[in-house]
Amino acid sequence: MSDSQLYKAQLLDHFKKPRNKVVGELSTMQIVKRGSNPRCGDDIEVGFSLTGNIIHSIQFRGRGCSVCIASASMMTESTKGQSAEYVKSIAAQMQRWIAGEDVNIPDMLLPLEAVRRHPARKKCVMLAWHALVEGMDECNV
Amino acid sequence: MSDSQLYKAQLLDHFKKPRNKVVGELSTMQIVKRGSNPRCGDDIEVGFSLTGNIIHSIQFRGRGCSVCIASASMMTESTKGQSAEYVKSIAAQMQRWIAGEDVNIPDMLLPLEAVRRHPARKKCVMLAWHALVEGMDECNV
Amino acid sequence: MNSATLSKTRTDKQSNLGGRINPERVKALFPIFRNNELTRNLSYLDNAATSQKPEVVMQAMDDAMRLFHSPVNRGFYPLAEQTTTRYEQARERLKSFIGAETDTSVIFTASATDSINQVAQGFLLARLKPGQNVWVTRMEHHSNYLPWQDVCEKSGANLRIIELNSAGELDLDRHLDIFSDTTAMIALTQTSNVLGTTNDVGAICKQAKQMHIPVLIDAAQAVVSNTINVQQLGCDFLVFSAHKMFAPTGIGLLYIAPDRLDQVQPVRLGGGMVDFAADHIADTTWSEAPHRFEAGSPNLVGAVGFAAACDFVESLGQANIKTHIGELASSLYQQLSHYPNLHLVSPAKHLSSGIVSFYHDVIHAHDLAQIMGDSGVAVRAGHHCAQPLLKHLGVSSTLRISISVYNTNDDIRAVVNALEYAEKVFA
Amino acid sequence: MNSATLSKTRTDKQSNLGGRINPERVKALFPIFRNNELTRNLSYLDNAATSQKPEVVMQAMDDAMRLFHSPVNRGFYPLAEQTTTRYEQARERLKSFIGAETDTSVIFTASATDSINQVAQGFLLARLKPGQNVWVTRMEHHSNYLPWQDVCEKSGANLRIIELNSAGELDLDRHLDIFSDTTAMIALTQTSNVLGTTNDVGAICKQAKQMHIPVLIDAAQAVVSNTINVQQLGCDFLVFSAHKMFAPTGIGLLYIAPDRLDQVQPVRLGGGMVDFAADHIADTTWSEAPHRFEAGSPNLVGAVGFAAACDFVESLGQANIKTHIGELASSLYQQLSHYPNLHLVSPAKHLSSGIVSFYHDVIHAHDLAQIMGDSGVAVRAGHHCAQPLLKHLGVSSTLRISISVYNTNDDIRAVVNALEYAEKVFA
Ligand SMILES: Cc1ncc(COP(=O)(O)O)c(C=O)c1O
Ligand SMILES: Cc1ncc(COP(=O)(O)O)c(C=O)c1O
Repeated sequence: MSDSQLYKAQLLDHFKKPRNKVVGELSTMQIVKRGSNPRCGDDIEVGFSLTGNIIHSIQFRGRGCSVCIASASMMTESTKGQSAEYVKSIAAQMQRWIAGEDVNIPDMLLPLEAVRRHPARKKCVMLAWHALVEGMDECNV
Repeated sequence: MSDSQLYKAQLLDHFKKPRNKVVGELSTMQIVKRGSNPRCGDDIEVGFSLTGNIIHSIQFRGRGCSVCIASASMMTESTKGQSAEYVKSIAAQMQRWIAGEDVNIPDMLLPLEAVRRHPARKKCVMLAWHALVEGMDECNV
Repeated sequence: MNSATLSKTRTDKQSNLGGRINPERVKALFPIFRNNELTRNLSYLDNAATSQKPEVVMQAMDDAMRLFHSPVNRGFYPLAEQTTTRYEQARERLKSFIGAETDTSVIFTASATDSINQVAQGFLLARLKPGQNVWVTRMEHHSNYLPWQDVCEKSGANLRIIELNSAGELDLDRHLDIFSDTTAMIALTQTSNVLGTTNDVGAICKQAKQMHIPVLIDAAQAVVSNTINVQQLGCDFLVFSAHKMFAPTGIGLLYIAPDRLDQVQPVRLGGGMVDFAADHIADTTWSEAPHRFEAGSPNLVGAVGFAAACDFVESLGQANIKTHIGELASSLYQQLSHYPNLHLVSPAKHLSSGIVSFYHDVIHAHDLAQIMGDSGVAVRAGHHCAQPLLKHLGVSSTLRISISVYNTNDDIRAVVNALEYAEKVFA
Repeated sequence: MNSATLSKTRTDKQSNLGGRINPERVKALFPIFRNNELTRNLSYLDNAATSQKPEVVMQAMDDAMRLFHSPVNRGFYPLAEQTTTRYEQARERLKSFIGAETDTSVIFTASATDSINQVAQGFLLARLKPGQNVWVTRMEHHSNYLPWQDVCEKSGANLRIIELNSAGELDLDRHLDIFSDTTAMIALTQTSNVLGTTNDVGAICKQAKQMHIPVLIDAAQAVVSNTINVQQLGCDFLVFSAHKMFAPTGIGLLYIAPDRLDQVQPVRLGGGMVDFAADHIADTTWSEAPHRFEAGSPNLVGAVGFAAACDFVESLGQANIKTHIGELASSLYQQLSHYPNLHLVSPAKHLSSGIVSFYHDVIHAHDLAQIMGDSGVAVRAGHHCAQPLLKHLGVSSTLRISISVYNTNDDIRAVVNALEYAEKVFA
């Protein structure tokens, strides 16, 4: 039986102990955005609050496969405390990186590396990011 | 160059000198019926007159390929002076013969033999016969 | 056995000594299992999605292109005559495969999906009245659901759904108005692609016939392991795809009962389906059936491969196939029932379809499928294009194992091992 | 040259030394010409109906079934990922073949006929208003005529016909209202399958664009000998079939310009084209393009063969093909013009299409085709699914000779000899 490349320790760790994942409503957050992928049944909500231009808190909730949940978890970690501009640029980099392009992304996101070889899972990775960007676009930051 | 099996002397003779083919209207005939095959552009009219139960005269006109014209010509020769019952039974035999079945038909029609191997031409053979049978059906003989 | 010793001309019958399927010998007839890094040791258990192709089918397709390819129905030269004959022979083969009355009822389409759309749009739409009911079942594939939903909404008719009982079977008794004059059509699957449940389509046709209700049967999942006889069934329409029965992709079957042929309008217009193209459609004369339903140049290569697959399936015997896949499915079901986190959704009574579906409390179906895939076990995760059913089951996806003629006990073991491994990974 | 010495892996480029087509070498790439009693010495001149298949295309199809066949777009295991990649690579190949902006515009259908029907029903029908005009040309194939006639009659719109001038070309000047706001759509062929006339579709698209009139181009006959670039053309829709360009039967292309994608409703509903199947179609979310236009299991084998045919055509070069078939057509035309009973209907200016059509005063086209067929010359007789054109020409059938890459001067000689023989038979 071959090793399941996709399921590296860090990815599984984020799936089993997701950071900034809540069970109830995201009611304390300023902006909440839903992302769903009906093909997979992945369905999550991302919420965040801004102080000026800075994402000072971010959470998510919902259900999804390990890739979806781990990616959302890593996203919250890599964006908390960052400026909206920076976060948007990272989201754009992620999109290109996951599509196979040779661009830089924060080390914290590298455990998703193996997903780049699995086209069917790319949407799972990007779901949380898309919701976040939509949320930021909506409030014009 | 191989011999064109289909184009036997007798068939060509009936095509080049069709029997009972007229140019104008079939106005002297009691019953006139049209048969056309839009796929080929074959378009003929068969007309006949009855005395009691007997086809005492029969003619056709129109245009078509050699198989269509020769078959119509042979048909008129093989049905003139015959009873409606006999003609109907021959038409039914022809239908089966041309479809490849092993049934008897009048010698006069045998030059159409080669057509049995050419499915695309079977409609050409039967066009005149179908018109004739329709005509007979219509006047209940 | 050494697959290299197999010659191409070996008949399939030989692989079916004594009726029982010998999966190793059958597998040797499928080149994919000996050619490819990815497939040599693969447990291919995604057969409800698409089946692999035996040498005889590939050979038939290749012959069609290598020996007698030319236009169908259109030429006067010997090659074209032969091509037309081969195409019509393929139709004859399908006719006998489904026990149809006449070959005018046997229509080649692009797929089961295409066939169903043609019936919904070409038959039902014109006759459907506001307020009438069209019945489908809770277990339909989207292909046998969306087209009916669409024509219902266009007509102001109601799409009604035959629900399932707790045994995963149709709960016909719950809906007293199915066989009533409010029903314009019933469309149902013979075998569910998710549950594996096989419906008693014959009984439904019989009841429907008494009320003159037309019935369409989606035999996409049933055709490999059930001998189909449309006359015995008494159905009005029956459809399946070739690619799920060892035949080429891109071709499907639509059977239209003789007395319905004139009630179906051609949906696709074009070459080969019109005798006389007039200035108005009303004066246009369609060609006779089946040609008026086959607009465009016929798919010769697909039809010839399709016919070869009929030979292949019959050489193994649908009853033997059913026994074989049913035994493996039962064995798998039994083993899976020991895992507490695992919920089987396939009814135990219906395992002869070879389909076993389940979900896992902890591991998302996609993760499970991925881990299994990396372990050389090809299975399907998702909603299987049956969202109305998944909604009813209350899950967003299931894992489906679907078994075919070339699957062995080793494949079943591989599933269980992969599952154990996944549970370890996600522990 | 001895065809037996040709190895399968030989590249096509090699058969195209110096740009000019060497038909004998090209012919050697087509197995049908060396395998069969009926074809070994056949002059196959029915290429406008369907073309023969080169080894590379058959090989690609065979590989698809032998090496990487599994479901497209649906699996999480490595084989399924590879299958999906191959299918999408085929789409990419078609995208570059037609110069499309994006692969979302490249849709696999069952045929050119299917593609046109999808545009007529999925795009035009919903927007067409009573009294509007839909323009086609006098030279359309039924596949690009009947679907428009149908939606016009359903909508109370008018099907208008661009007539031909005495040179067998479109008489655009006769119809002053084509490029006006009364026009809802223009659908025209790039090359006529009867006349061989090639229309200046680029100029028509340009004029139409100024009035925002959508244009569909039927490139079924043009694609082999013309490089297609949809962006340069500026067309809204473009269609062709694979089987006329050396590719498999049963698959075709539909190009939809990016800005039209959202204006086209899916016509065929089923699996793989819906993200969320709701209780009502209005709430149902279609998948993104191109998937929402490809309901049902994708035709993997067909798509892969189609892509291989693009390679093949480009390896020869459309410009080289045009030169080759044009030269043979000119030579034939010239020789035929000496027969007093023979009336050429193909315009001399348009012979680079490789199509030469005529009729004979004495010998019915079917008889001529039959005699030629028996003499080893495969040509087509009939109305060529172009009855509106034939009516205009005032004949019920013509004989058509259509030339391809593997035809030689010998084939042209064979036509002339067969014609002389036929004249003798019918003298
Ligand atoms: C100009 C033209 N358009 C459309 C078609 C239809 O192609 P198909 O029959 O492959 O759908 C053809 C050929 O039959 C054609 O010649
Ligand atoms: C039950 C059922 N019906 C219909 C279909 C549709 O078949 P296709 O996608 O080949 O058109 C499928 C498979 O996808 C199926 O499982």
